[in-house]
Amino acid sequence: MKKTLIPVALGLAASLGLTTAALADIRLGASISATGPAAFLGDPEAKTLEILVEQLNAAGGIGGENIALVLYDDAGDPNKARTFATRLVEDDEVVAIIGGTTTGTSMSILAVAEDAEIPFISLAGAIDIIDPVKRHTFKTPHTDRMACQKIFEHMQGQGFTGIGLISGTDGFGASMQAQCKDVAGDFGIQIVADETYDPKDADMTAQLTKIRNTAGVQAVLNPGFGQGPSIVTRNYRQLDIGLPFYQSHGVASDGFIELAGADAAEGVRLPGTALLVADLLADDDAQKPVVTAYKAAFEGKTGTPVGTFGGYAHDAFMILTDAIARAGTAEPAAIRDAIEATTGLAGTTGIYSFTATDHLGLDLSAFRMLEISGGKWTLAE
Amino acid sequence: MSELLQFLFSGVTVGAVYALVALGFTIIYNASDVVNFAQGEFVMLGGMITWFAHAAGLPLPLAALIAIAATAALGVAMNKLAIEPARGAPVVSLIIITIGASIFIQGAAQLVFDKQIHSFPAFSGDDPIRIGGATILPQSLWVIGGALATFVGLWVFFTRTLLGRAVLATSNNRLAAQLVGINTNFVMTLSFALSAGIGALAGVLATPITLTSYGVGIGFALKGFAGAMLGGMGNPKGALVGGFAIGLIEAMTAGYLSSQYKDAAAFIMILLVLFFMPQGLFGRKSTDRV
Amino acid sequence: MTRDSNRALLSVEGLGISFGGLKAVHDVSFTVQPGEIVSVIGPNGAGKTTLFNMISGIYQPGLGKVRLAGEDVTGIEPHLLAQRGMSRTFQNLQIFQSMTVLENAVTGYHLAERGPVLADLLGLASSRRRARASDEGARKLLARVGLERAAEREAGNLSYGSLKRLEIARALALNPKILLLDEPAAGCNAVETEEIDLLIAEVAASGVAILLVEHDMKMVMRISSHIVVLDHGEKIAEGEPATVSQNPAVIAAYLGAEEPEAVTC
Amino acid sequence: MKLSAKTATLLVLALMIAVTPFFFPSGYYYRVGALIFVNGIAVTGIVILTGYAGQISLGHAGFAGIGAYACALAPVHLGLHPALAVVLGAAISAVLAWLVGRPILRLKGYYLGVATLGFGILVSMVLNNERDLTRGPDGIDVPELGLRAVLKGWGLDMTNGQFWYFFCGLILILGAWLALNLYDSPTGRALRALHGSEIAARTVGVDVARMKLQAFVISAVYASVSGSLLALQNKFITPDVAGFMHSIEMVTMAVLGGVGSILGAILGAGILTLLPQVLTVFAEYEQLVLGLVMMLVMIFLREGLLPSILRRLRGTGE
Repeated sequence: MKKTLIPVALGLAASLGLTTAALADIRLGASISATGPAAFLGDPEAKTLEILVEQLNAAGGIGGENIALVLYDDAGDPNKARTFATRLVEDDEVVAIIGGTTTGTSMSILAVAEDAEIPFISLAGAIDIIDPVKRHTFKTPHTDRMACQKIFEHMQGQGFTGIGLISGTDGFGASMQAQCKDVAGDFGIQIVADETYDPKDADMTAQLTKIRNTAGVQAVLNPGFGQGPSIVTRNYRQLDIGLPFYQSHGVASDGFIELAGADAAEGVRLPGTALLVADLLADDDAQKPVVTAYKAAFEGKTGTPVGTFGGYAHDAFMILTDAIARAGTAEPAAIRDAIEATTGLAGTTGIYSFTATDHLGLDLSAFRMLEISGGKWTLAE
Repeated sequence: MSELLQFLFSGVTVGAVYALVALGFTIIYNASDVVNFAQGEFVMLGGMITWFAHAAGLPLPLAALIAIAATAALGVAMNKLAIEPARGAPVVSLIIITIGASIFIQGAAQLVFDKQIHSFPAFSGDDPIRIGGATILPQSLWVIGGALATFVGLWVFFTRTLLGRAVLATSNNRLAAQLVGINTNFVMTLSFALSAGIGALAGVLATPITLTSYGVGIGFALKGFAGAMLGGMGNPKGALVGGFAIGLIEAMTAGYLSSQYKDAAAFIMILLVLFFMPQGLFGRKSTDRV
Repeated sequence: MTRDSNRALLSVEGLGISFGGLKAVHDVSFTVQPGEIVSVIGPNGAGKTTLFNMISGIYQPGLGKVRLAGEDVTGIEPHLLAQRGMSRTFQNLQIFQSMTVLENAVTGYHLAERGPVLADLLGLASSRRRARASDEGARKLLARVGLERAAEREAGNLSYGSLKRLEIARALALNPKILLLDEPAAGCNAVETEEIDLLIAEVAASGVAILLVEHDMKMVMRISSHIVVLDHGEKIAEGEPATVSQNPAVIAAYLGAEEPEAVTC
Repeated sequence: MKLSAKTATLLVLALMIAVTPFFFPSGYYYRVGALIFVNGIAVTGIVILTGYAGQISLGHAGFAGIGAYACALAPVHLGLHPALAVVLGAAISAVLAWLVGRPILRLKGYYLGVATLGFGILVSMVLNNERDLTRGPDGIDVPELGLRAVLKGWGLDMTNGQFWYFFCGLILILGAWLALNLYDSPTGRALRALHGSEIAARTVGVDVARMKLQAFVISAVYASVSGSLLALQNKFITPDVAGFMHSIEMVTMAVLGGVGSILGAILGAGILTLLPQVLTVFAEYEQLVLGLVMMLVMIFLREGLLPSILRRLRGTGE
């Protein structure tokens, strides 16, 4: 009885995708939202990881060992993300996990990784992921809070004290909305109009009209990602609001200029990363080589412009492989310690230095305030 | 005043898109009693194919025409392959078949095209037209005009042409229509082609405003479905009114109440209307013969 | 007039309804007494089924009253009428297609077997006992209409005539005071019709009032104790079979209309 | 002795749950199993609503959302034990289903579809927008149920995955048992009768509005419990649990496997839960395959997988 059933079970196991990579490889796992509502972010992240693994293996891997990447698409569903994280840990036996395109999926993976004591590098924005610090969890993007701080710092410099906020109701927009409202007071800024839109909405002129007619609005901020900010930007020009207009790092990609139209996007400011202004960087800028190399690799391979989000995946992979190389072993515990010991590692987003109390490793200086001018990114500082 | 006008413009623009989708729902429902949840995918295809063809170097009008024709052909294929073989299946099964078709088309679109967001130029430029302190984009006029023209076209078709009357006869009583010699299979084919074509047209007209990507269909389908049900499923007048009503409710709620709950306002309105008029605003009252 | 309106179980008073301005039934009155078989006849489209639907609460009457055992029950929900002892069959069969024949008959015991839903969910003994009791009753009823051997078959697979009898069994399961039968013999052959004849007579003999719509004139004349004739939604005659059949208005109505078609299979 | 359908179904379920773990190559399979059972519970509720009573809901995920968030919020704000939070969530779902169901269950077919859809969207909107309470779209942590620790104290030591597998399996069996009891009970018969013909059901005395409402409330409780178990198991929940796609998923699972049969519906839950796991190798084609499976099953096996297959095996196919 049992003898006949075992092959069946094994067959089932094989069909469930028991991976085929050789065991000698260093096995890394990733759960990314390559489809679903966050595909706009997850798709370049997944492609970035695939490109980097290929590059690294072609260059001889780490210490002669190849990297085997097990990549799953969680479609932005936190429940699926948890299942895939469990699978990566229990079934694929990976030594580290990259992923969690969204905050929701990151929080799901985080719980599994912490339980299994496997290092995990998240690609999502919320501060909750690394605050309070969790032993095995790190992240590469700036927190939403920092993005708000960077924007408000600039606004404060311009002498604005009252602003209008219009954010998407998706996780990214809602988190930015909450964080910005939280820190605005620190910069002497008051949010006098607070509107939202659904990420699938087609027209936001009603909300923008309301903001325009609110007394005391000196500038408008629109945190969001996907098509929403492009439509908001177009509507903003349509209504001829004329006030300074800020976007968030959620749209830091050439695609945004293209979708919103260079005319409508003219003068839009946002906190971006070195990636968008690779050619404007000083030659002695520590980020210049890594940014240029990634841009060339990604754009050469996919034919689409690089964006901040693919950059997060790039940095996560770089931090992880750097840590494995320094640890000299592919033991999860050793990798974790090596990640925490990372100092001065230049990525596309900024220069990372982790400590036992800081699992983000970036400060505000990594953000660069950019302004769109003539359909191109320029430095606003 | 200018504020109200601006909200009206916003509501009418969005409402026109919903109305076009709702009209598509209505045509297929009349011919086959099926509510086609893949209707939103036709809108997506209209936008995506136009973008793709335009990006490949074709002039915009030609690209749009190709998109509409290709989507209409897909509508016919869907009818032949998925709807006709399932005739007589219960409502839940039909819902799942059309949602299955919707997922399938999405999956195919992300493979054939990509997962990025796209757009193409507006037909008459991006300079807003100013009226009474409010502004409207020329493309909005295209969308509104498209919805009205489609409605009038359908009305003339259904009431003034023999073929249109044959469609109406089929929707009233399929068997009787067959008995008087109407080719009901052809009527079905025609309805799916028409409905898919109208959906694609909505996509072509709206994309310069709304942008498009492989996943936009389900949003349009939900709002269009809601519009069609609000107006009363099966009645083109209801679809037009329902679509515009939902667009306006959303814009007014966003403008005067809370933008967070504007979608809620639309659905609460639907629940209220259905509570008092279980067949929607213009729906036919159906009585079971016993 | 030997009929005593004080004994009326069902009394219909000036009942009327319009559909889109068209008067489908207008000012119809009559009574049915316990143990009596009253037939409503008339040409196609005379409004017989509409009348039935108003009496049984499926349509809201526009005008008039329906009294059951003296109580005004005009336009109340069918399930409340069922509680008050009214039960009916349908011209267009209303069979529970995917249930077995037995289960169909069992539904007629709903009022007798229903209980707290929690008991049903938990499968308590009380719930099972109630269900078993109606199973037994239903089997007896099926035997009475000659369907006992089809009990476990899916109802959708039965012949038209069998389904007609199944509907009668289901209606009888309510143990009604008044039974409304809408063309019980339609689609049945001569033998089956006769069986239904006997069954109806037997039920009436047990004291149940019966209101019948039927196209088979021979059957109507044979079993009715009283006949109401409708034409164009109005009552044009009423009385004992012999007198009604001689009534010139009735003859004119039938001759003016198409042949009174008796659907047989 | 002939096995009754009820006993047979429960036996098959119990055997599957007890025996398959012997063949699990890794702990991950417990997780997939537990998810199948959680979905199976929701789907059993759909069987009662749609399979028995013939009513459609495109908004049942709303109740799952209530169950899930009750487990996230009640322990923190009311100091309730998570297990009691499950009960509280079920009670809120039941009351809400009763309030919402009364007006909307008068609607038929697609109209009922759009009304339930609206309800589901409203719930998910509240969960997304009321950040102060729910923490919005990024999700919220859910406290530990704590039962595993108690069992450990009794000498029953299980991994987290194993615990949830057997715990959800047990609840599924309980849910299936209740639904099977209902099937041939007076209430179940009345529900199936109104499914077949509402008018005939009314004339035999079935209070159709009340019966539909009962089915709606019961199925809402199933959905709520399913949402609670998901939240407790994941220890984290986002408003996605109440989303439109989750509602559709529930109905699809039930109808695909066979909405007229408990075992069939659970099979449907199994297939649709496994599908994305099996298709990871062809992740690009996942949607394509899912859409195709939905269409093909509904066209060629109208009653759903299990009933259609059983019918063919018995040779009574028509």
